[in-house]
Amino acid sequence: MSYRRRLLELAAPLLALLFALLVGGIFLLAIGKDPLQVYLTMFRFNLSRLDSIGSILYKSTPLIFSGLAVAVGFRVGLFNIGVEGQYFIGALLASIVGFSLHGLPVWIHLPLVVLAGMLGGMLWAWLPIVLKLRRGAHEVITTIMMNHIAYALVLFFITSVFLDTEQEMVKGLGSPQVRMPKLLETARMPTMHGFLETLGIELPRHVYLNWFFPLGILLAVALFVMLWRAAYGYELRAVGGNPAAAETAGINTQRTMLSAFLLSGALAGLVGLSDLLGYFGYLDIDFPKGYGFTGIAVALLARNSMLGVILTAILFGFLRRGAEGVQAFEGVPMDTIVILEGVIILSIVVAVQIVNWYVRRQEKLMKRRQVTMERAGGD
Amino acid sequence: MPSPVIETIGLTKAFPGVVANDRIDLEIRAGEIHAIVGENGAGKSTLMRILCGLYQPDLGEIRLRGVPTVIRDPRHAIKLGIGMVHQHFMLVDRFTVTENVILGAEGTRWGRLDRRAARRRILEICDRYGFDLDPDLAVEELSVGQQQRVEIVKVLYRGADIIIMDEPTAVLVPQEVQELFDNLRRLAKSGKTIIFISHKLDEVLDIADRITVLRGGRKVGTVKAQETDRRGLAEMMVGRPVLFSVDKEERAPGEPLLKVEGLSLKSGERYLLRDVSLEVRGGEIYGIAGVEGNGQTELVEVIMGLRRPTTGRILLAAQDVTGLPVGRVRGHGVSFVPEDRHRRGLILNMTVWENLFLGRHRARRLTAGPLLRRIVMLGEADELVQEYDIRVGSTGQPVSSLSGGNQQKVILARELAGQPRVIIASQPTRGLDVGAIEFVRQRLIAARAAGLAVLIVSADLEEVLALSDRIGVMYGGRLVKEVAASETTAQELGMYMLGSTTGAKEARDHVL
Amino acid sequence: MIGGEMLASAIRMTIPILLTALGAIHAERSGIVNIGLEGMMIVGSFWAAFGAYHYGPLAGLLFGIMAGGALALVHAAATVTFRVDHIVSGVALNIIAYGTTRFASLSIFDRATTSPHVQSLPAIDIPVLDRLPLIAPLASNVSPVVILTFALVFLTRWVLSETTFGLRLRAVGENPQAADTLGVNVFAMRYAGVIISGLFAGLAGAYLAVEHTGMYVEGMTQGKGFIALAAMIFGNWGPIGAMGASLLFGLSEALALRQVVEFIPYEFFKMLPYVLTIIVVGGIVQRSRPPAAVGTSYERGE
Amino acid sequence: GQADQAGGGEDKLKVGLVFDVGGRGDLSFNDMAYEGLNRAAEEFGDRIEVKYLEPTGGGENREELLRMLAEEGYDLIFGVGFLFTEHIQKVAAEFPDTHFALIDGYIADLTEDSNVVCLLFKEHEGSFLVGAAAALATETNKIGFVGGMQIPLIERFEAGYHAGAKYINPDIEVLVDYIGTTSEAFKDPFKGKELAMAQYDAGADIVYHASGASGTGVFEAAVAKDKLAIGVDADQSLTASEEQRPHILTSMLKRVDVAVYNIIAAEVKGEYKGGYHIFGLADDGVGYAVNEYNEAMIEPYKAKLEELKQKIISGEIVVPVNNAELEQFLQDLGS
Ligand SMILES: Nc1ncnc2c1ncn2[C@@H]1O[C@H](COP(=O)(O)OP(=O)(O)OP(=O)(O)O)[C@@H](O)[C@H]1O
Ligand SMILES: Nc1ncnc2c1ncn2[C@@H]1O[C@H](COP(=O)(O)OP(=O)(O)OP(=O)(O)O)[C@@H](O)[C@H]1O
Ligand SMILES: [Mg+2]
Ligand SMILES: [Mg+2]
Repeated sequence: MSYRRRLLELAAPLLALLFALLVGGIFLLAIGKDPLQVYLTMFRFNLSRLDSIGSILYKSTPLIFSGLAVAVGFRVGLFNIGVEGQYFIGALLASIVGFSLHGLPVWIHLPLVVLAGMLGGMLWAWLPIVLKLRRGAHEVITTIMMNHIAYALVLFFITSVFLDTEQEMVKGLGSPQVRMPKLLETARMPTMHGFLETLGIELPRHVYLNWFFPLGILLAVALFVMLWRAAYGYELRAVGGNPAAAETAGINTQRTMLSAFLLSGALAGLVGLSDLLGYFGYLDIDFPKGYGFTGIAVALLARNSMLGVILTAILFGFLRRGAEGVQAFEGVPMDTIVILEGVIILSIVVAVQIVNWYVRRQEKLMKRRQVTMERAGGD
Repeated sequence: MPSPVIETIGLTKAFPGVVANDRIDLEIRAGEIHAIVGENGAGKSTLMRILCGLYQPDLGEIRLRGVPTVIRDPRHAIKLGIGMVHQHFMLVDRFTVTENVILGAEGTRWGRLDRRAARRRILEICDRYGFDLDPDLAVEELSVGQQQRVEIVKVLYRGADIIIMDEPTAVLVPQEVQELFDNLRRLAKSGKTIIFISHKLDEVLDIADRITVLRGGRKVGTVKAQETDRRGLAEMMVGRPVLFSVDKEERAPGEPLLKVEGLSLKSGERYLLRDVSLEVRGGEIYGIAGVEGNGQTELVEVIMGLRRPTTGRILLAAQDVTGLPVGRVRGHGVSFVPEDRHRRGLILNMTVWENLFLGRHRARRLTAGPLLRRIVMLGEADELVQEYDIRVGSTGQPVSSLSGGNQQKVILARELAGQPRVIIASQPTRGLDVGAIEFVRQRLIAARAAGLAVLIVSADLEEVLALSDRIGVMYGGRLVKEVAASETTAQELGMYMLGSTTGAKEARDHVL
Repeated sequence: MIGGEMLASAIRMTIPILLTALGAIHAERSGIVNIGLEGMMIVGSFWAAFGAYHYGPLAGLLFGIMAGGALALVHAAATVTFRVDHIVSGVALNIIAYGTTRFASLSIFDRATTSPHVQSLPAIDIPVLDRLPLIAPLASNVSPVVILTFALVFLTRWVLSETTFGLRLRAVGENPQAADTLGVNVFAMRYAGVIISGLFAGLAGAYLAVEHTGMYVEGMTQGKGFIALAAMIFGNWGPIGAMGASLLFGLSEALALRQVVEFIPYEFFKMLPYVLTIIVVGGIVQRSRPPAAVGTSYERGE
Repeated sequence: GQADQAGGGEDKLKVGLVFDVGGRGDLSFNDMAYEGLNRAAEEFGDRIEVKYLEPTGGGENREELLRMLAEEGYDLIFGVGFLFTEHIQKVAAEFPDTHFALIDGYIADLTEDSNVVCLLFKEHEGSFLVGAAAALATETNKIGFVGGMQIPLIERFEAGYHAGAKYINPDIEVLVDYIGTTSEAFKDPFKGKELAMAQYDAGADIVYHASGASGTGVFEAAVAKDKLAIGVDADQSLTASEEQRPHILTSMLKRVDVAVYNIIAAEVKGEYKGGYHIFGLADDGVGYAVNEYNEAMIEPYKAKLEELKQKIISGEIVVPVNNAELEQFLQDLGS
């Protein structure tokens, strides 16, 4: 039974994926596209080009961090919807440190910037968790509110406090960008081209795959080890599993929740940095939004497994790169992929639930049969 | 002879792993108060849930007033005149008494709830049966006893003439119990039939006309209350002539290892604990008896550091641990078996081996820096599984897959393996089967033999009597009596549990 | 400077928040958290524009309402029948709403972000009141939806507290098991609560598109679904309270817009509802109390 | 929509265009660019092949879309909007043989030999004329301006409008409001309407908007208050509803379509040049709209407006481009 159960549980995400592709197919049919053709193009475009592969990994990088942040929260029984706001504040702090600290060598400046990002994320996670522990305010509501405050606050800093007014214009024409000053070179995260070349891989220049990707993988592995091998991770899971029992066993649940949520916030603070330090080089009003929400999907799809997050993040990167491909080559609107993402989230949770029902029913039936048989034999 | 209102024939209901009701033939007569007794898990609640439509029987037939009937759901049961007062009240705290009563049976005028008419009817019912209830108060403002009255009114409002009550007295203080009994008698006199579940044999003998005993899902028999006594009933319940007694050797108690001085706990204006002092010595089992809800839970929670006392001190081997967090208290060599294993005892989604180290996982032996030494832990887990006879395929299974008894053994193994000096065990055998009960009791006796101080809390008087050297009785948050186990009887303890502080003999006279 | 015109503007700002908050009350009182309200507003605004474009403003409103209700039905199925985490379902629905709306806009109007202009319902001048000097701006040229919304506040209040439906709805949100044992159909009540919330949110979106702006524009809901949740919490899960909170939020928006207080940056006005909400749930105002069973899924025994 | 994106032969000139966030259907900026692309496609028929793309909602893949077009061998690639500035710069460096055109953005140090051309507009000149028109038409001596996002680009509209109005009547009062500080401000008709309502309530009887899709809200307000409004970018009388048309005095034209078309035409003829292409009144890159709907309304002021137009072209009037210059301009006017 348990072997079958495992199998079924593994099947759930796959079933959900299939279902989502089916729903996506309906939308494609609705606009007169051949779904098979579109999916085929997507695969070919994504897998036959080196720059596509690089781009997929680049796109998956922020999602790895946000998936990890959400998953760590879930593991300790807390739902961090606030990753979105946390990475905005993280990016804000990182950006400020990145353009303001002149004259530092890269090996000091870059780590400082990354730390600033993590600190920003923790800062924004701090209030919700404290309100949760002290006043019982539900973290879902407070973090959603914190997200909106973060958007507005970052906007305020970009447009009113740190607006870069040194940008050039010709005779007052054109338009400068609404952004903060550019980060110093010492604050930029190098791309992986050099390293990959030593391995004989000639990644096209325009792919921005940078060292945050391996950092994300490394963190996922580290978190995996922490969760399953370290005493702290054990406590974290215990608190997430049953806080009352953990408390009774002598684990300081408040401290565990606090530290785990701050850890989640710190991870969230890294979400925006691959774009900020590895690509844009400045924080502007169009800084990408939504990684935090996608992170929820990533974590759920990975069933909160730290290593699974890597795979599901790459899956989302795959979808997003593929969206560009099918838009360019098949004329399919980007939104099909957005719909697909939403449907995946919903169908995954429903699929898991259905599998659970099925398994429970099977087990019940089996045990009942067993009992009746025992009775028949016993009497 | 009055004809039966309810008759069950061969009623059977199986759950995964257990036949909760096994071919039960029951006969309830109109206007009687019929008690159902039996050990934990005997199948009482299941039987009642079938009668009120919550469960469907697998086999067997129910005859209602002579007519074979299928009771589809609680709504249907109500239509048939059967109402259930659940042990865990089914009330909407924020609603008023009236709203709670009319929910699901609302009357309207012009599309509007007719609260006025409902209120009038409720007052009528209260009047008729002498209930004291304000229909306009929110339920959350009522005492437990009043809430129970709301439940009864709910049933009467729907015109039920058969009222089923699952352990109605477990949550009541003795005065409330008396009030309830008065109410029940009045109801019976006016022709209502009452089916009543209880573990408390004195109560049953006091209130019931007839008593049916269940054991292991089967009916043992039905007797008239006048024609039996405690001993007889107990024998029917347990299936053995003598009450469960455990052999334990005489032992001179050692140093006091756990000492509680003047402990009080206040919640709002109410005292949950009031000036409790006791001491448990090494090699001694101290049993705490009492009706549930008289402060036992709070007492152990305060000792363990789960709650902070309002006043008083807790000493472990002469060291003051008052107000320390649980982890620190445990650090002084205290082990704890909580009363509710699912709520406080286990992390159900974690594995058996992980649960075997909960709280002791930071021991130096088990860690290497920040990491846990899995190999060592897995090895020790296997040993514990052997030693405690935990029936499990592999320690890597989630603990939720274990049966209740084996889950309890996991907790016990964990709490005893830490080499404690003091063990606090609440309801250590609740919900366990007989074999597991025996096993658990033996382990506790062994701990005593090894010189540990053991404090047990149990709602089960036989258990307290069989295990303890000394017994303290709690009532209303106070420790009202402390006696040596060899110098008392269940009857006497029962008197103290009901709040009587006078001598046992006097109390006995009072009841008999 | 806070004159009648200003208040009229505040009321226009209030309507979508208030309508959605009223919807949210139905869902939450039945025990289901609906964080997908934003998405329901989005589909409401788009399909209302679609309906109004083809069949006139009244049909537009109906289309919007139905679209919101349809999305809510998915939420109900997910949370009530499949017992999916309410938040997860809501988040997914917001994404789906955004995607499908853009998609539909592109397929139907051949542009992703706007619809063509659509007709509004004829505006109403409330007799007598529109002559009074101070109140005139509030009472003249008013969208019928505005009047409907305020009527709905009191209707909601009446339904919740005075009808069988309301009593049962609240009961399943407080103690579904108790309701179940008394023969109340928990699932039906919860479906009803969630679907009503969707209908209201759909109407709110429809108001934005058909009544206020005269077209659908992508992102026109601007997080009002979340603010509505905040208004509901702030209003302590009651319609009158929600109305007060929505008016407060509407007023703060109107103030921000008309730049009455120039030294306070615009972004800070945008934050105001969110900050207030945190203060409320953070317990600085302790009287707020959610339905006891909100956010939980109900499963019958056995 | 996508049907005209023919997959064609090798020898065709391939023209790609990446929209700004919001994309087609804003009835102003993006749609103008689309129109230019379409006109070229029609005119040059089978000699060119066009394709247009739209970035994700957040716009994070602008650069990738540009690059994809470049890789696919597109000869001329447009980035619509100043948000493409950085991205075109990067991609143009990677593909030196591909031509790029950036609308509204400025990249420093370009020459004729560069493979990027910046298409810039003197929106202030056009705005000056509609400001003058408003000043001539107002009965309350109060007019309004509703800007989209508060950035120098939009402030240029404001400065020109303000200057034009004051030039006609130094006593006129100009109310100014901005919708927001993000690109969302270009698609928020709700707030557009509210701001315009407030200005009408405050006594203005003509409101000029430079707020993209938010402008429909301004028109709605004009209808509700029975006042006048001035459109922007495209000739908005043409796309407005029946109800709104009588309320649109004119529109400030910013001929993005002309710019796009001209660059494509140059590319077809092999005359593409890098550097800066500045469109002002002189070359009809900006202007004010006259059409069958507003003809009667605008007729009385036409002569005056044409006179001003000549003065600007001749350099007699130098229209301010920002608030600092505006102040100077107003001072000079007073003396
Ligand atoms: N819903 C259920 N699913 C599975 N097993 C159940 C369920 N309800 C009861 N059981 C099992 O059926 C048996 C009888 O349970 P029941 O609740 O009827 O006992 P009881 O006599 O009321 O016990 P107690 O004295 O503890 O109340 C027990 O072994 C119990 O574990
Ligand atoms: N769904 C279930 N699955 C497994 N065991 C169950 C289930 N429901 C109840 N039980 C077990 O049945 C036993 C009786 O508990 P239940 O709550 O059914 O009856 P009760 O008499 O109302 O409760 P109590 O034990 O508090 O007197 C307990 O041991 C409980 O663990
Ligand atoms: Mg029981
Ligand atoms: Mg029971």
